[in-house]
Amino acid sequence: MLGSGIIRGFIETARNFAGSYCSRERLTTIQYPEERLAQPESARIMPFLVFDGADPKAGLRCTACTICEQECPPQCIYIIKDAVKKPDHIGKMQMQPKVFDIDISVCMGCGICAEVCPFDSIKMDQVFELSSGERFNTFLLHKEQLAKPNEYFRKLHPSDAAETDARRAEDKIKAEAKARAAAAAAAAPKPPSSPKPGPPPKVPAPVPEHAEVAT
Amino acid sequence: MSPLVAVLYIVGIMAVFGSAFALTTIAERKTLGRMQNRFGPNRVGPFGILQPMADAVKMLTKEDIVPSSADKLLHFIAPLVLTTPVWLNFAVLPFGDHVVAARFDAGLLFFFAISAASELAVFMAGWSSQNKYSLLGAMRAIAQMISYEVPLVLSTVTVVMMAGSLSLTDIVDAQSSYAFGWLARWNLFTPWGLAGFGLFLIAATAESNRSPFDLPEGESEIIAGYLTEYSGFKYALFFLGEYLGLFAVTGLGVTLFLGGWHAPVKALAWAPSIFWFAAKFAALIFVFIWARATLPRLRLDQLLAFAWRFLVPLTLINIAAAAAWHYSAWWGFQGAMATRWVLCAAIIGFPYVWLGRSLRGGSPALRKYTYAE
Amino acid sequence: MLSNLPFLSCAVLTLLAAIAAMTLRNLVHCALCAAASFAGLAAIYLQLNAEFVGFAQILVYVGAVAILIVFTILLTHGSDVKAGEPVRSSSLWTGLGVAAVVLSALVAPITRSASLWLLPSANPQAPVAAIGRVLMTQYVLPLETIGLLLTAALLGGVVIAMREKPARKTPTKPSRAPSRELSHAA
Amino acid sequence: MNIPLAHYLILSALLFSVGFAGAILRRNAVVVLIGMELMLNAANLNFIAFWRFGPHPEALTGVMFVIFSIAIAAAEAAVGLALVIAIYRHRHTVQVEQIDALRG
Repeated sequence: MLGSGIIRGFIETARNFAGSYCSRERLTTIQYPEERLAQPESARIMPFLVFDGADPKAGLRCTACTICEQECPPQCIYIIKDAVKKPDHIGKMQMQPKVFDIDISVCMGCGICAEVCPFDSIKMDQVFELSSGERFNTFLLHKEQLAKPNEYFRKLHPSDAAETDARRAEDKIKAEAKARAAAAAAAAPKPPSSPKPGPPPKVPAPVPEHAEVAT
Repeated sequence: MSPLVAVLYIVGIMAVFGSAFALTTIAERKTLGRMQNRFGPNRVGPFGILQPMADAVKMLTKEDIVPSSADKLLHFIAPLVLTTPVWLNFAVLPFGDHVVAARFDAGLLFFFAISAASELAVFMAGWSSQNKYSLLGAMRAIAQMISYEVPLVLSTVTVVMMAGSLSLTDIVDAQSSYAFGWLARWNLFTPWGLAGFGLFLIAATAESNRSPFDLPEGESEIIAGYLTEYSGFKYALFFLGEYLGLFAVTGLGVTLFLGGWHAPVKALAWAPSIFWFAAKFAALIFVFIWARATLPRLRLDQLLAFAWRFLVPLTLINIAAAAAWHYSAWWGFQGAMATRWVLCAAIIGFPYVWLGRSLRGGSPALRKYTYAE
Repeated sequence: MLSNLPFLSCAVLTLLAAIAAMTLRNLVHCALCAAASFAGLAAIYLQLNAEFVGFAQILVYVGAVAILIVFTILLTHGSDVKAGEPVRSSSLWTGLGVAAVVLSALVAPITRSASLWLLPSANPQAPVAAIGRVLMTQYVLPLETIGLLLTAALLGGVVIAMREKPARKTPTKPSRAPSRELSHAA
Repeated sequence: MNIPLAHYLILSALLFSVGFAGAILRRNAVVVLIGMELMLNAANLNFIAFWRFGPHPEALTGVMFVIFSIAIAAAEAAVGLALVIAIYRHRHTVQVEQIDALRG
C-alpha cells in the first residue's frame, strides 16, 4: 500500500534521532581539531628530505641527481648542485644540493619524486595542516625546512623505513667489506690486479617496493 | 483596535517569528544531523546555538552580486515581494485566547490570497536573473505552487464547512469543547480531520518548497533554481521568506486541525493558551524537519502526477467523508460513533488504496531494449 | 483631503500600472504591471467594504491570472522582444482617438449627473455568511452554471493547449537490417 | 470616507479606456488579453461602487455580480491563453496582425 515504505523510513530516521543521543557509537563524526583520525601508514601529502644522524647538512641523503626535478609533473622542485662534495653513508663522495626548493603550493602530492629517488632521500610527509594567510614565501620550502631526520621517517612509514634502513645497512656492510678487501688487496703485493675501485655499488632503486608501500 | 495595540502586535509578531526563524535554522540543522547520525553544528557558542548569528553575519557581509544582464529592478524587488506579504499571513492567525491581530470575516481567504503573491515573487526572481537554471527553477516552483494550492485549499474546505465560517477565530472556537468531558474536540480527532490534516501537511510541504518537494531549489539538478543569482542580503531575505511561509502555513495547520490554542485534554487547560499554540507549532515544525531528513526529492512529473492524480481526488473525497460525518451526527443507536468512524474511514480509505496503486502504475515491467540485444 | 489619501494612492497606482501594462515593450513587465493594477483594484474593493471580493480578486487575478499570463508569455517566447520590432499597431492615432472618444463618452455623463456626486449614506457590509447564504439560495442556479462553465473551461483549456500527438508511425528499425547485411558481406 | 461615487466611476472609465486602447493598439495577443482583463476589472469596479453607494446594499447584488464576473474572467483567461498557445504552436507568432488567415 502507498505510504508503508514512507512510514518505515520515518521510523528509521526516528530511531537514528533517538539512538544518536543514547549511543555514542552511532555518531561517526571525528571532531577534527580536538580529535584526530590516525593516519594510515601509506598516507602521503607532501615530499620531504631524509637525513641520517644529527646534522641535517652532513647527513642529507640527497645527492642532487635532479631525477626528481625532471620527473616532477608540475615542476615544483628546484635544485642547484653544490660544488663541494660530501661522503654518503658508504663513505663515497657524492654531490650535494646547494639549493633544494619545493614549492608546495604547486606540488600535487603525487609521490613520483619519492618513487624515482634512487638514494632513498625524498620521501612523502603526512603533514596536512599547511594553510597560511601568506601566499608566497610560506609555501616555498627550502632545504632546511625540508630536511627531516630518519627517525621521523621511521615514525611515519615504519615498514618502508625498516626496509630502507636494512638495505642501507647491508650496503654499508658490503661497502666496508669491499673497502677492507680493497685495503687487503692494496696491502697484498699485487697492485695491478685492481688499480682502481670498480664502479660504485649501485644502490638498486627499489621502485616496486616503494610503490607497494606508497599505495 | 487602538494604534498602540496594533503596533504591539506588529512588533510582537516580527520579534517572535523572526527569532523563531533563527531558532528553526539551528534546530533543523541539529535535528537533521542527529537523524543522519551526525552532531550537526556545535561550534559557535554552547552546543552551537549561536550558529544563526554566525550565519547572519556571514550572509549580511557577503558581496551583493547582480548579474550584468539581469533585469535590475525586478531582481531587486523580488525578495521584497516574497518576504513582505508573508508577514501579513500572521495577522489572521489566532495565537491565543483573544490574541489575534486582525479578526477578518474572511480570514482564511485572506491567508490564501496573500500566499498567492509569493508565486509572482518567485517568478520575478527567476526571470529577472537571466539565467536558464533560475528560469527553470521558477517555472518548476510556479507549476508546483499552483498545483498544490488546489489540494491545500480543498483540504481546508472541510474545516470551513464544519465550522461554518471562514474566520479563523470562529474555526478555533468550533473546536473548543471537550468530548467525554476530557478529550478536546479537535478536527484532528475525526476521520475527515485526520485525513484532511495529512493531505494538508503534504500540500503545505509542497507549498512552502520544502523537501521532499524542494525541486524548485534542487541544488544537484538546477543549482538552487531561482536562488542561483542571489547572494548576501537578498538571499537571506529569500531564506527568511521561505521559513516565514512555512511558519504561516504551520500556524494555519495548528489553527484548522489541532484546535488552535486549546489544550489537548481538559485537565491541562490551565496552561496559558499561547503555550499550547507554541507547543503544537513546534511539534509540527519538527514533523516537517523529520520529513526532510527522511524522504528523497521527487521528480517533476511524479510531483505533478501526485498532486493531480492523488491529492486533488482525495481532498474532494474527503469533503464527501466530512459530509457523511456531518449528516450522520443524529444517529443515536448503540455504537453509532464506531459505525460513523468505520463509514468515513471506508469512504477515504478505499480511494486511498486505489489511487495509491494507480500512482505506482502497477508492478514495474521488465525493461526491454529494442536495439541492444 | 487626508482621508482621501488611501483612495487616491490606490487609484493612481492602479491607473499608472495599467498604463504601464499597456505601453511597456517587454511583455513580462506588462504582465507584472497588470498584476500590480489588479492588486490596486483589490485595495480599492477593500476600501469599499467589499472584503470578500477584494480577497477573491487578489487570489484569482494576482495568484492565478497573472501567473497564467506570465506562463503564456514564456511559452510563446514573448519576453525576447527584438530591438526594432514595433509593438504597437500601425494605426496608432486612430486607435488613440477611438479610445479618447470612448473615455469622453463614459466620463461626460458621469460629470453631468448630479446624483452621482452624493456621498454614501449608510456603511454597508458584505459579510461572508450573507454572501454564502445568498449564493446557496437566490443565486444557486448561476453558481451551478459557473461550476459547469469552469469545468468546461478547464477541459477546453487542456484540450486546446495540448500538444497534438504526432501520427503514429509503424515501428521500423532503420539502420539495423542493412548493417547486418553489411556485416554478412564483410 | 468622503469620496463621491463619481470618483470611482471616473477611475473605472479611465481604466476601461486604458485597457481598450491597449486591446486595440497592441500587436501581441497576450497584451490584448491583458487589456480585456483590465476592461473587465473596470466594469467590476463599477459594480462594487454602485453596490456600496446604492439604495439596497443588503441585497448584495453588486457583490454577487462581481464574484461571478471574477469566476468567468478566470475561465476566459484560461481559455484565451490556451488559444494563444495553440495559435503560437501553429503559426509561430502571436502578433494579431499576422494571424489573418480568415481575411477575405
